[in-house]
This record gives sequence, structure tokens and C-alpha cells, in this order.
Amino acid sequence: MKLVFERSRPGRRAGSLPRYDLPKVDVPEELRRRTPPRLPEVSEPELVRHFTALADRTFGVDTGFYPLGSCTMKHNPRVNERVVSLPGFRDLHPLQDEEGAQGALELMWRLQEILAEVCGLDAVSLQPAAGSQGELTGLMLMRAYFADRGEAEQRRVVITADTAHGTNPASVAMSGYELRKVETDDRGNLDLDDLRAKVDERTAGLMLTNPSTLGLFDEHIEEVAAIFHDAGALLYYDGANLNAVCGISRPGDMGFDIVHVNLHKTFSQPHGGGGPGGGPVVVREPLEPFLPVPAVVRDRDAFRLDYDRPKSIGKVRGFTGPFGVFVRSYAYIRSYGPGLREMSEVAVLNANYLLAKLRDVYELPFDRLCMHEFVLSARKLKREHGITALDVAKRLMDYGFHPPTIYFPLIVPEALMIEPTETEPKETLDAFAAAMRSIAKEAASDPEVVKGAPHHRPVRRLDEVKAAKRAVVKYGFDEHPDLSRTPSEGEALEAQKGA
Amino acid sequence: MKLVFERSRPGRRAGSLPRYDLPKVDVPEELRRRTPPRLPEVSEPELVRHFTALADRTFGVDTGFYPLGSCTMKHNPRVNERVVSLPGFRDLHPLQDEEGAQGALELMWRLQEILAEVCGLDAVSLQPAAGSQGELTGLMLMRAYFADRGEAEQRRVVITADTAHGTNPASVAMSGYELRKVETDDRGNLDLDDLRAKVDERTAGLMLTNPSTLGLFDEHIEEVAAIFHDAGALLYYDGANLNAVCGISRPGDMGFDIVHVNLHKTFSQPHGGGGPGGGPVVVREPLEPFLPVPAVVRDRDAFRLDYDRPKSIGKVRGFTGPFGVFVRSYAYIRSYGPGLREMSEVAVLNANYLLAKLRDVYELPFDRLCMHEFVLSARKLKREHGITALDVAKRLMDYGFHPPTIYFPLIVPEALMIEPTETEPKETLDAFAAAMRSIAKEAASDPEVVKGAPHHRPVRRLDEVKAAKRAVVKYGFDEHPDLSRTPSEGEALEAQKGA
Amino acid sequence: MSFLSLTPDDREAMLEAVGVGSVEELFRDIPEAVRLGRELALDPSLSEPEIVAHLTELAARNADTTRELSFLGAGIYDHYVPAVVDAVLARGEFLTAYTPYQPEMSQGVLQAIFEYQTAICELTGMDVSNASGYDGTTVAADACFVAKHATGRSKVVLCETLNPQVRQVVKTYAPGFGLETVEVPHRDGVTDVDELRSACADAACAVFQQPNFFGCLEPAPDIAAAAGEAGALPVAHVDPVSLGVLEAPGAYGCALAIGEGQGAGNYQSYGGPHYGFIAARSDLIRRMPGRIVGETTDLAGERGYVLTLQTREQHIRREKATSNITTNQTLLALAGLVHLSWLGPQGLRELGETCMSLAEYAKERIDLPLVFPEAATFKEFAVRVGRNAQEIVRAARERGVHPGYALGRDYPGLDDAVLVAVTEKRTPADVDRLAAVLGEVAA
Amino acid sequence: MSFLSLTPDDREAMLEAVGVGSVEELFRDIPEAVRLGRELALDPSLSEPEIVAHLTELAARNADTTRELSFLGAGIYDHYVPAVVDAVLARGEFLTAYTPYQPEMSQGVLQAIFEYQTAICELTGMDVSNASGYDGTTVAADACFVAKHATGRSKVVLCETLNPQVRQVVKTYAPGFGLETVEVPHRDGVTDVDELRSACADAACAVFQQPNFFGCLEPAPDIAAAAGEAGALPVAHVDPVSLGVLEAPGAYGCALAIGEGQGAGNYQSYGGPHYGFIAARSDLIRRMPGRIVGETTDLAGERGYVLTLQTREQHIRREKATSNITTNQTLLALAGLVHLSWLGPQGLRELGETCMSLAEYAKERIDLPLVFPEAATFKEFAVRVGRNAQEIVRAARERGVHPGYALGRDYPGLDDAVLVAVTEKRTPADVDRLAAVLGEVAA
Ligand SMILES: Cc1ncc(COP(=O)(O)O)c(C=O)c1O
Ligand SMILES: Cc1ncc(COP(=O)(O)O)c(C=O)c1O
Repeated sequence: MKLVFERSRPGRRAGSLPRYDLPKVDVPEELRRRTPPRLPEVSEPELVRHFTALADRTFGVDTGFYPLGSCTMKHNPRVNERVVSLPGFRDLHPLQDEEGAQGALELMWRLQEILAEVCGLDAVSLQPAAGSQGELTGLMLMRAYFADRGEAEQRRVVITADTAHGTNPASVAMSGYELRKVETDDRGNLDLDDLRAKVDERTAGLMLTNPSTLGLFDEHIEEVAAIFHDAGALLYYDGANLNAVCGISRPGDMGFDIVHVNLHKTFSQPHGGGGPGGGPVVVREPLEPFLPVPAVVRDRDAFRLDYDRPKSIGKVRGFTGPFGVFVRSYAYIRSYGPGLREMSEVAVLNANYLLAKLRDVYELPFDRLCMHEFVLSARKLKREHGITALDVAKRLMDYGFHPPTIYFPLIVPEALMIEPTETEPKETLDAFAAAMRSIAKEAASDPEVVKGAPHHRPVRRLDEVKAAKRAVVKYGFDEHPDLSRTPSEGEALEAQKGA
Repeated sequence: MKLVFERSRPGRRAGSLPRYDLPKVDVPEELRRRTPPRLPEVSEPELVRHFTALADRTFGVDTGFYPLGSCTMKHNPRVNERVVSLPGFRDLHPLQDEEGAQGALELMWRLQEILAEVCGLDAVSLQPAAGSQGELTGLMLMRAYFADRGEAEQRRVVITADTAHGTNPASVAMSGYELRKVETDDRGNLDLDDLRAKVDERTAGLMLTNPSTLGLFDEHIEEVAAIFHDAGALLYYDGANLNAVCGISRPGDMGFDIVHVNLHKTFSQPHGGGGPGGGPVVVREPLEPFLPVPAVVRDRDAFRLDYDRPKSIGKVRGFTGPFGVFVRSYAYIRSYGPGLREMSEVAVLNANYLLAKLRDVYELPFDRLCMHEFVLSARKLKREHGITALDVAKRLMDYGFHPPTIYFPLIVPEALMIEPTETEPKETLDAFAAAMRSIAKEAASDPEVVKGAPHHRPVRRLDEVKAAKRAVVKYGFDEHPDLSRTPSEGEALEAQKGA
Repeated sequence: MSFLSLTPDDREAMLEAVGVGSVEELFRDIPEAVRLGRELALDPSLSEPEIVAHLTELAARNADTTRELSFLGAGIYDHYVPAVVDAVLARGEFLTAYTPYQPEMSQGVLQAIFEYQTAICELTGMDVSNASGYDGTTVAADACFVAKHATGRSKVVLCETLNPQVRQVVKTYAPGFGLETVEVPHRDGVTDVDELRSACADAACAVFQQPNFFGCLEPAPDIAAAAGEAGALPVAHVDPVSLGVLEAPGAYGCALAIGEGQGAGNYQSYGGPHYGFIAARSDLIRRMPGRIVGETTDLAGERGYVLTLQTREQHIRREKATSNITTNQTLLALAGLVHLSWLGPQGLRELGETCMSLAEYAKERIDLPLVFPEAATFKEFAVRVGRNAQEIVRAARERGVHPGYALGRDYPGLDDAVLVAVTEKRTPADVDRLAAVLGEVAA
Repeated sequence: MSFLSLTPDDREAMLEAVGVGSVEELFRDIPEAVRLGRELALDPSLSEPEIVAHLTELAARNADTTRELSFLGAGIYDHYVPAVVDAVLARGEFLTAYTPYQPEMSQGVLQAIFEYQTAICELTGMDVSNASGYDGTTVAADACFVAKHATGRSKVVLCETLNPQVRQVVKTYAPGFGLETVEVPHRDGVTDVDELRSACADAACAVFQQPNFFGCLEPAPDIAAAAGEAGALPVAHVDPVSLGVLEAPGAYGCALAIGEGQGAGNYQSYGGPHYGFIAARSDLIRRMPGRIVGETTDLAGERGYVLTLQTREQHIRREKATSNITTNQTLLALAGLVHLSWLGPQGLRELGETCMSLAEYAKERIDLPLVFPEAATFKEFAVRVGRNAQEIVRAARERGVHPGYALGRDYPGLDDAVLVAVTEKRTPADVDRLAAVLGEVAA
């Protein structure tokens, strides 16, 4: 379909603005815009049709099952969208005096209290904008903590699991730490021997997801925590999988000192096609002085912003964080109350049920009950029929499902990482299982139909290699290239998609 | 796809309500519900998916071109949806004291003033809920007017054109009048001779659409008005086609005494899949005393509801009419201001342009410039290739367009009644013309593909005869019939579709 | 601001294609004498931000129920509208579609109407529902028209406890429909069944309301039986929100069930747009007014939905149609369907129970005499405030509470009565506040 | 209230299929000692109407810009958000989709991002934009990281007229990124180009803001030239709303253009979520952080869009990635695209002109000295209020007007200065009222 720029015609417009009867003011010559930006010139009717058509070519949780592992694609309640658009929230300026923002400050304070309780820790900063920024913030906190103790030079290493999400090593690098990786044992836990060998006085801490990206709870988490704490190091909890354990097991109780929570996963901030998110960090008391400023604090019945935190790492984002995200997540949590536990229970039940329906046709690398998600391997299909995880994913589209995360975690070959979430009905799980089983059959009986998938989407399989080589990353107007003349270079990449 | 009832499972629910700690009150035994209604039991995630899927199977103006003649399927500005949901409008109780509803009353009063100016008449009632209720109201006003003059028994006949919309004769019958029909002359005007022969002292009035449903302005409208007025009768203007003449020619100036305005056509209240609408009536001063109560009036700076109208016909609907519709239409009119004239000009330009692009391939029964819409005939295609207006309509769907109104007006065989509206860009008109021309070619080259259309919609051509014979008008739960076992009975009906 | 899409170049090219020299020329068929010849005397065009500012200013001059604690009801209620309702209605496909004449383009809205019809039939215990009527008043006129044709009789009996506006609309329609109306007075807030029985002789139908306009529960089965015995069709005007706890009209012999749908899924919106519903026994199906959606199959045998029984309708049957209605209230009815699906049977029952409990609590807390102390009520009841009720309302509003509807306008004997309505959105604390304010102003 | 879809029967059947006797058993891998063993200490579950009531009550305790006439800016502005923006963002498909890893499922959002990238490149005069950064602060840190790798240098120069929060975030990131920061003071409200030039020796980049934090117009081309001559990448932090009237950074030699997108399409929302944008010259493309969408073709040669250049990213490149970002601000960036498409080039220019005219009018009407009388401004300017600005703000707010941001917190020497911002939503009459109130309280 056309780009909005291709719908543009000179002289058309949608928007209208008030024109006041005031003299025009000239921009100084040398600062004045010479060539106007070629923004689209379209009428409102076309604008609405254009974006309606784009929405129609986008699959969301509202459209259907979206079992993208590690992403917690749960239902996003509509009441949250209602409350977030109350003018008292939506039209509130972040520099409004505290006295004129008591409702907003109270909401944030309450959310902080809730997150501390859910994580089993003491203090919260809502500032980070997403999970990965939460990670970075957490590592900065680690560094500040050790600096404060005079151990900054000594503790240069952060350890991650070989199952870790890519953001973990990236955050380690961006925060100036050295990275060390620990292996996974044959039950899917951290390999304790490997771990003991790698933890020493140079260790600043561990970054871990628990349940892991394999969807497995580390059975030795107490030992793991002891190893780090004994070495004077800290434990960081990547909260991406918190949806499995709310009200069941708390990161603080597991021994973690710093946690980030993905509000856009566990607490239902809609993902928005890639954001916004929210990545609050929750810490044990000794780390509190280092949290970003300003802190949201309560003085008796009034709430205020505390900038006076001399040990603070500073700021990682503007103001106090993505407030609209807090409104939605706060509303979500208040809907469940202590029933958050049931939310996690059902997430785990749904995952285990789906696993039970699939484990005889796809390989299960670690034969345990899963938590809120599980990872299968399409290795056998590949070996026997040349059908890869990518092919299975693409073929699922033809059955009306969004594919799971694939090729992640990296330690499972041809990984299919499936997270149904708690909001799905059993019928959907049954239908998805049937599709997966049917595709496994097709792999044998009709592999070409699987390899050629998808067949029923607005486009066929896309050439990702060509895109990367040609790097056409904006519309070129009159000079826009015609890529259909470039020969195909490789189609879709067999690389991590999802999470 | 499944009905929402087919998604139901006992024990599931979406909604939650506050439960107060109050004693339960029993309904008297004999009035108590025995069997609960079998409403759907679904969770919110399913509810959202269900209605999202239904929306996806619905084509609206937002989806694409919708040239349904007589329906004025123009763009519905989004700002109107914004203002109508302001709590001051949306959550206002209709029995609020006038002092607490001044904003609402002022809005209605202003809308009345605007409609009087646009129609060139004196007084307005916003009460009627749609065009056809406006018609009925207008005829009641006629009756009350003549009753007041002692002519009620004498004037028993209302005249309509043979091109009239079905609501006109139906309204005549429902208001207790006798119907008489006048023919159309060979330029598409009312046949003046026929008219003169039919108007006499028994005539209460005329109901006319001008421009007519042929999209033609009656060139003798002054003579027509004189004939009725000379006979002591009144003229009623069916405002369905007002979009052609705003700011150009006013019904009052044409000689009409009573007008209804379709707010959902001319003034962009969205059609909502069949409603709501708004059908205010606008009248010449002598008819004002008979308007429905309450009237919205202004006393200096305050606005109030006037119930003290002893000659009023009474009420045709609750309260003061569909207020939300008024908010949208008022906003729409304020957007244009006197520019309403340009709105009509472009509506007429778009129609004439499209006509110019089609007139050589489809028959044009009356060879004139059209107003905001025009009527073609597929008679030649039918004769030569057996392709009916219905087939053309269904085939247009495969090109991504909503079909025009077909088989209306009744005097044009195989009628295709096309109204593009002013909000369409030229590109869309060009694309639609190309599709119509292509279908005309297909009629010759590949008639089966046209007869079998649509091919690319969620369903193929539907059996309307079977539906009428079997009359399955609700879900039957365990006893729901399986109509796929009933043999086909005739598919789609070649009867009016649209308008 | 305008919503036009033509550029100046487009216009020129198009005029040329049409073969005229100017836009003016397109209107050459309009006689000079009937042209306006001047600009419309309307305020100048506003930009979008100005539209919003202007309408916001108007809206701010209304005391809506988010700003004033209100116990107004009398037919329109401040029930909670779930967020999913707004979300569904905001879908542009639903919002901007026309009546689904071309079913292959409109399976979604057709299926939704079919589901709505089913929900209404389930609520009312009827066999057929149309796709909606204008509101709770016009469906009463429709029902009388159906009854006239079904019985061949022309008298319609209206209970005095039926919403005054409903009665007024029926009376306005009556002359054109060829109907006469008679009213049956109430006794202690409910209809006297014996009087009704005698009024029903020769009548086409009897229309009563349950719960009635005073909030009282009518002896509905007895009314239906009395009408039926006299050969008149019993027509129940019901509150959809009550039908989780109150018996369905179909279960006690009504021929038609009608009502105002607003409470189920629509905002108050100063009186509209809302939807009226009308449902009937199967023998009346071919007399029903308006759109009806039916199930069928397509060429390939797949299930689908279409407008059906169209030979009842004006576009086919013209002056012989069962009604002149075309545009109805589909979008509002869709809101009703979504709301009812959100509630489910359990939610609907809870909603009714909560309203009843709150109303009973309010009766206890308000230290004023009930107008009809004998009658059981649902969510609404009338109290005597000792002096002119409109003054009391004014005084209470000054204290921030709207206590309800002053009945005097409709019932001359009840000048000192206020009709108090509660919904699940009012809390016991709200009721306490009402009681306190009434205590002050009606003391 | 919950959003679960399993019935009790479902649960039983599913537990059986899994082969466990209870939900409890599903958690058997969790060591006993780390289980919670009690209920979470959270307030009880609320129903949907209660959620709305509770949040409405909280919202009512905020003085938002619909209730208070406000001239607050300082980085976040009360520009008009068109209704189409809300309508597009309410589409469930956009709202509930994930990052488009599987392009065949997500052509719509991919194309939208590609269009957004194009719009940002057009605004800024750059060759490549990513799909968005978190906000206007973090993109500055990102830009410094890009500059470090591109130049091999580790010093970054920040102008003192750059938004204080932006500077603070860069400084917070700096240790981890291996950067040192230096600041260049302003002279009369704008950057001293000579000081900047000398600071840029050995620097990776120089970050300046146009219009700057004080609302003043910087000698941007001179700054860019000075930085460039010293081998430092010039990085412009720009207000998208200004770019219809102010020159594009690409046109005067900047290597990167970044900014806070909020003013174009996002509500103030107490500071977020918004989008930050970052765009660069083509030579920096493989150093860009975050998602980038590229054009390609499908099997059948049809045009399509995919996430591209992913070897820059954490999920492929892990510790060698150009950034750790994954979740970004796509939905807010989409709002930006819709807003910019609604405006078009003509609307954007008018918007800038209107803001400038209003600001100039405000300068005239307010009878207080300008802090930087020499500088040209865009939509914001600082005035001296004679005493502690926070007190003035408080006093003005008591009269219903928020006059702007008290600069003292960020600029110790400016304790008596208020930064006043106008947008097209403020009318000349609003400005008159501000002037009157300031006249009263600052007299
Ligand atoms: C395990 C894990 N860690 C970290 C992240 C990063 O979180 P975010 O996308 O919020 O930055 C994700 C998801 O993207 C994840 O799945
Ligand atoms: C010419 C004409 N008259 C009357 C009507 C009836 O108007 P409404 O649908 O508003 O009842 C219509 C449209 O349906 C029409 O096209």
C-alpha cells in the first residue's frame, strides 16, 4: 500500500490552527528555514483511512493469540485506557507545583509501595523508561554502591547466564562493566560449579532472570544468592518474567538486591507496537540512597518530590518517569489486589497445559514443569524435513496466530519460546496446539507449503538480507529506489525474533 | 466466525460491579425472574477480540470509498467524537434543571438558528430522531395546521414524486393521509401537467426531494411551489439531499414550508451501521405554534425549555431529541462556517467529475449536469451480457469499493445511484471510475467472474431468499438450526439496496 | 477548517473534464430566483483547537453527573458504562458504516445486530426483536401499531403509571395511526387490575411499565392476564437493567416487550441518542417495524447474516410498510450488546440486586414519607418533601446534590413529590449525603 | 475484577492434562524457603466502576492545564493534540502489538515507523532516524555514545543553555559510557561560540539546544561550524514544533539531531510517556541505537518493511550492541507521525509563526524586564519578577494562572526569573490575563 508521503498532494491539508490577529515575527535571516520539510499534505479523510489501513495490517493481542515468549502479551484492559485519559493526568504538566499535583504524586507513591511489596524489597524508583533502562539503572546503582564502599575499582565484573536476554550483556557493557557468562546445567538451572569458579572478589554482581528465559525456576536460587552475597556481591533480578511469580515468590525473598519490573509485561501497559514501557527499579534498603532523583516521598498527608539525595546516581530520564504507564499499571494492580497471585497461577497453568499438549511433537530440552512460558525445539523437524523454527513461525501465521519467540534463548537450537499468558481461554490454547501439531504433520507431508509460508498475510516472506544490504530507511521522494528490481538476497533471517 | 453466544462458557465473566455491604432485598416471589437470560459469559479479553473481529468484517467510510447514493457517506471528523464525549455533554441528565444545562440549551438554540438560516425558514424543532421521523413530524404539522384552519377533513391527500424515497409514501400512510404520485418528465423534473391535474382542494401538500433522488434539481421548482400554494397546500422538503445546495439555494427560498434535515447526512453525524440520526424539522412561521414540545427558547441571556405551546402536536420522541447528534453536527457546521457553500460545491463537482468519467460506459437516463449524486443504468449490460446492477455492485466489492445504491430510484431500471461526497480526493474518484469501467469490460469478456462476485470478501454472495423464508432471527442455543443443510433458494435479491 | 480533499489543481482538471468553466456553472439548473446570492449568515469557520475550546466552554456550563451528586432517573439513568463499550464504539468501521444493505461488506455489523436481537429476546423472553427503534417512547407507538394490525382493533390502553413521555408520544402518533388512547389510573402507585380489565374490552393492546414510572413493581402477570382475557395484547415496557431479577415479560404472557435501552450501555447524553427496543412473540414477526437481521448461508454454504423480511419495510413496500423507519439506533444498540455481554447473566443479576439494596437503604435513610409506602420498588421511589418539590430540588442543588425528579409536572396531585433513583454508581455514603441534604432542605 | 478466561471446569481439565493435582503443585520447583506463604499485603481488588471512581478522585487533585491557565513549558508543552491522533492510537491493533519482529504480521506498524523515520529526517535534514528513543534526555546520551565511537574521543561538550535535565542524564550515563562532560557557559542567554570552540578541542561532540532552554535562538550555524572545525560532531537538540520556521540542523552541518518529541503529538502526561528522536547523517547509520525499519521486498517482489541493520542491536550483537534499548516509544512516535501529517508543511509553519507572534505579544504585554533582552526567541522567554520566582508562581496560581517555570532550581543566579511559554492554545486574551496577574503579584 501507499506511504502517507505517496498520498501527498501540494495544497492539501488536514490540520487547522487558530490564527490570532497579531503581527508576524520574523526569524533572523540566518536561522530561518529555507526548504520546508516535505511532510505529507493530506486531508483528514485520507489521514484516517491511511492509518486505519495500517492498523488493519497490524496484528495485536486484540486481533488474536500472541504467544511471543518473554514478552507477556496479555490482554490490556480498556478501563486503563479510560483512566489514563482523564485530563487530571493527561494534561498535567510535569513541572506543576507539588501542591497542584498531589493526586499524581500519591498515585506514584502508592505504586512504589505496591512494587516494594510484590518484589519483597524496600525502595523504588519509577524513573526508568523500560526494562533495559531499568537494567542499566540497576547496574549504575551497583556501581554507586560499591564506589561508596570504596570497592568500585575492585569489582569490575558482572555475571550473566548463557540464557540471558541480549539486553543483559548490552547493559553490562554500557555501564562499563566486564561481562562473564555462566552456563546452564542439564536441568536448566545455573551450573553451580561453573558459577563458583567465576565468582570472586572482582565480582560486582549477577544479573539473572528467574524463572529463566527457559521458563524454569532456578531450583538452587538460595545457593546462588549465597555464593554472591558471600563474595560481597549483589544480585540483580531481570523482572521480565515476574508474571510467573507474583504473590508466589518474591525476588527479595529469593535473595535479589535490585529488581527491575517491566510494567508493560507483568502489569499490562499495552506494548504499542514497540513501546512505551516502564522499568521501575526496586532495591534493598542499603541501595536506596543511590536511586535517581527526584524521589517521590510522603510527608504525613502530603506527597512531594525529594531532590536532596546527595548519593544519587543522578537522572536516567526526564522528570519522574513515564507517568501514563504508571496510571495504567496502578489501575491494573488495583483490579487484582492480592488476586495477583491468581493471575500468576493461571499464567503458569496455561503454559503447562499448552506444554502438555505439545511435548510429544516438539522436543522439550529440559523435561520439567514450566513456569509461565516454555521453550521447545524444532530441531527434529529441521533434521528430518528441513523445516526450521522460522518456517514453523511463518506457517503459524496462516493459522491466524502470531508466532512465538524464536531462536531464543540461544542455548536451545531452533528454539520456539511460547508464553500464552493468563488471559487466554482454554479454547485458544487448544486451537493453537492443534495448529502446531498440524504444522508438524505438514513438515513431513507437505514441507513446501511450510517453507513458503505465510500464504495468507498481506505480504509473503520478506527479504531481510536485502533490507540490511540496501538500507533504505526513509522515503526518497522522487529518488526513491525500486527494490523490486534488485534480486532477492536471502529472505528472512534465522535469528532471534521476539523477546 | 463464532457468535458471542458461541464463545460463552458457564462461569466466565468480564464485568465487575461494586458490592456494597447492604442487606439483600427480595423481589416478590411472583415477579421474580425464574430462568436467567442466557447472556454471553465471556471474559474481557474475548469480548474485545470478538468485537474487534466484527469491526474487521465491517466496511465503513474509514475503510474506503462508500458512494452509497442518497446516504451522503462523507468523512466523519474525529474532533466531533472528541467534543461529544466531554462529560458536560455525555453525562448530563435530560431532566437536569435548566439552570444546570445552559450550555446544552445554548448549543441547541444555536443549532436551531443555523438550521433556520441554512434552510431559509423561521422555526426549528430538533426533536425527531431521523429523517423518516422528521417526515412524519412534518406531516403531523401539516395536519395540525390545517386542523387549526378547519381544513383537516377537506385536505386528505399528500402528493409525492414517483422518484420518492420509500419513507415518503410510508410516512404519508402512517400519518393517515392518502397518497398520490406524480410522474417525472423527460428531463427528470416533476411532470407539471400531471401535477396540475392532481393538485386540488383536497391536497394537503407535496413531499419532495430537491435535488431529486435522480440527483437533479427541479428546474420548475418555482412553478411547482406556486401550484401548491395557489391551491392552499403546503410543500414539504425531504432534506436528504441538502448536501447539494447548502449556501447555494435554500428550501425556504424554493417555496418549501416544512423541511427536515438529516444531520447524519449533510452534517456528518456518523451513520453507526444504521444509526443514530437526527431529523430536525424547520418550518415557516405560521407552522411554528404546532412544533413539538418542549421548544428550546432564549430569554435574553438565558435559555429554557418552553412547554407552553397549546397548539403543539405533542411529542414525537423523548426529551429534546438526540442531543449527542446535535453536538457533532454543531461542531461540524462551526468548522465550515459560511464555507458550507464550498462543501456543497465540491460535493457537486466530485459527482459531476465522476459522472463525466462514467457516462460513456453506463447509460445516463437524464442527460444533464448532476448535483451531488447521479443515477446510471446498467440496462445495457443486462441486455447484452446478463450482468445486472446487482452483479456490478457485488463485483465492485472485489475492487475494494462499497457499491453504490442500486435499484433506486425505482423509475430507472437497473439503477446505480452514486454519491461520492465532497470529502473524497480525486485519486479515489479516478480509481473508482477505472473499476467501473473495468467491470463493464468484464461483463463482456468474463461475465461469470462478475456474476460470481464477490470473490474477496469474508463471505460469498448471500442467500437472501433463504433468510426470509427461514426467518432465523436469533441464536437458538442448543436448538439452533444448521442452514447449510437447506438448499440454496435464490441468493441476493435484485431489490433496492441503499438509501 | 474543512474536510475537503481537492487541491486547486484537482479542481481545475475536474472542471475541465466535466466541460464547464467554473463551479458556478455546475449549478446552472437552479433557477436564478431561488439562489441565495449572498453568503450564509453564519459565524466564521473555526479551527479544530477553537472548536474544542468553544464546545468545552459550553459543556462546562452544564451540571453533569460527574460534577453533581445526582439521583435523577425517571427513565434515564446514570448506570456505569464499561470502558469496552467506548472502545468498541470508537472502531471506525462500526462508527462510519451505513445500514448494512450490502451484506458481504457488512458481516460484522450484521452479526452484531443478530447478537443484539438474541440478547433482547433472552432478556424479554420473546421470539423476535428488531435492530432497534429510536428510543423508549417511539417503540411504544410502534407496538400499538403492531397491535392494531394484529387485532384489528384501534383502542389502546395506557396505564397512568407508564412514563408520561411515552404516553405523550403514543398520543401524538395516535391520530395518524388511527388509534384512540385511554388511560387507566393507578391506585397507591400501581395499576388497578380491575380497571385495566374493563378498559381492555375492544382494545388492541394495553401498555404498562415494569417497574413503573414511580419505581413501583406492578402486578405484571395479573395485568398481562387481564389484558389477554379481554383480547388485548399485553405490552410490557421494561427496564433492561431490571431483567436479571425481574421476570421476563414473555414468561407471563406478554405479546410485546418494549423499552428504553439507555440504562444498558448508553450515556445519559441529555436524552439521546439512545436505543429503544421492541420484541415480540413469533406470530407478530411479519408485523414488526424496522430492520431485522436473519441468518442464512452464502454460495459456498457458509453461515452469514443479512437484513431480512424486507417486504415489511418502506424501501420495498413503501406506503404498505409496517413502518417508515430506516435509520435507527444501531450503534447505540451495539453499545447495549457489548454492555450486556460484559455483564453476563450473573452481572446483570448482581446489578439489579445492588440497585434494589441501595434503593431500600435510601428509603430507610431518608427521613421523609414515601408516596407509595405499600409498593415494592426496584431502583427508584417517590418521597414527599412537604412543599413544592421544585423548590426543594433547587435548594438541594445549592448544597451540591440533585435529589431527583419533581413529579408535579406530570402528576398534578404530586407537587410535593420527588422521584429518587439510585444506580450502582451511587455508594451508601452518597445516599447518606442525600439523606442529610434532604433532611436540611425539606425540614 | 480480573481478566482471566478460565472457568472452574477448564482449570480442572487442564490440571489433569498437565498431570498435577493442584495449582500449588505447578510451583513445586520453587524452594519452600523462597515462597511467600501469605497473601500479598495489597488493598482488596476493585471493580471497574470503583477503579474509575478512585482514579478520578486522584486525577481531580491535580491542577492540569484544562483547569488552570498555564504558561509552563521548559521542555514539555501544552500544544494542541489533534483528535485524529487519539483516534489512531486507540486502534487496538496498534495499541496491543509488540515490537514488529515478525514483519508479515506487522506491516502496518512497520510502515508507520518507516514513515515516522522519513518525517523526522525531513524535519531535521538528516539521513537516518531510528524508531524512537525514550525521551529527549536519553537520546542525548545516545548521541554522545554514537559520537564517541565515531570519533574515538571521549569528551563531550554540553552547552549550559541545554535543558538541565538533558545534561543531568548525559552526566549520569557518562561514567558507564566512558565519557567525560564539560559545560560551556552562556552569555546573555546564548552560547558563546568562542568558548565553545575551545571546549571542543579533543571532544567527540558538542550538544546544543535550538531554541535553547531559555527560549532564545542560538547562533546554531556558528556553533555547528565551530564544533566541526574542532573535529567534534555538532549535535542539535531541537524542538520539532520549531522546524517549520527554524532551519533544519542538517542544513547547517550537524552530524546528529535529537530532541523531545512531546510537543508534536503527545500530551503532557506529567512527563511521560513521550518519545525522543535521534537522527543522523548517513555515515553514522551503523552506529545508531535502537530499532530501524527498512524497505525491502517479499518473495513475490512486493514492497514491504522489516526491522533492519539488526546487527547493531542487543538481541543479535549482545554486549557489542550499539545500545541496550529494545522497548522504545513506538506508539508515541506514531502519535508524532499522525500529528505531523495532520499539520503538513504549511500547518507546521503556521504553528511556529503563531507561537512566535504570541510570545512576542506576551513580551510586550508583560510589564517586567526580560532576562535576556538581546536574544531573539521562539515560543518561550524569561522575565525577572523582582523577587523569589517560586513565591511569584505561588501567588499567581492563587489567582488562577501558572506563569511558568521558576528558573532558580537549575540556574542559581536566576532565582528571580520565570520562564514563560506560550503555545497556539493560549489566546491573546489569555496572555492579557497573565500580564495582569503578573502585574499584580510581581508589583
Ligand atoms: C528477559 C528480558 N529481559 C529484558 C528485556 C528488556 O525489557 P524492555 O523491552 O522493557 O527494555 C526483555 C524484553 O524485551 C526480556 O524479555
Ligand atoms: C431521499 C431520502 N429520504 C428520506 C430518507 C430517510 O432518512 P432517515 O434514514 O434519516 O430516516 C432517506 C435516507 O434513508 C433518503 O435517502
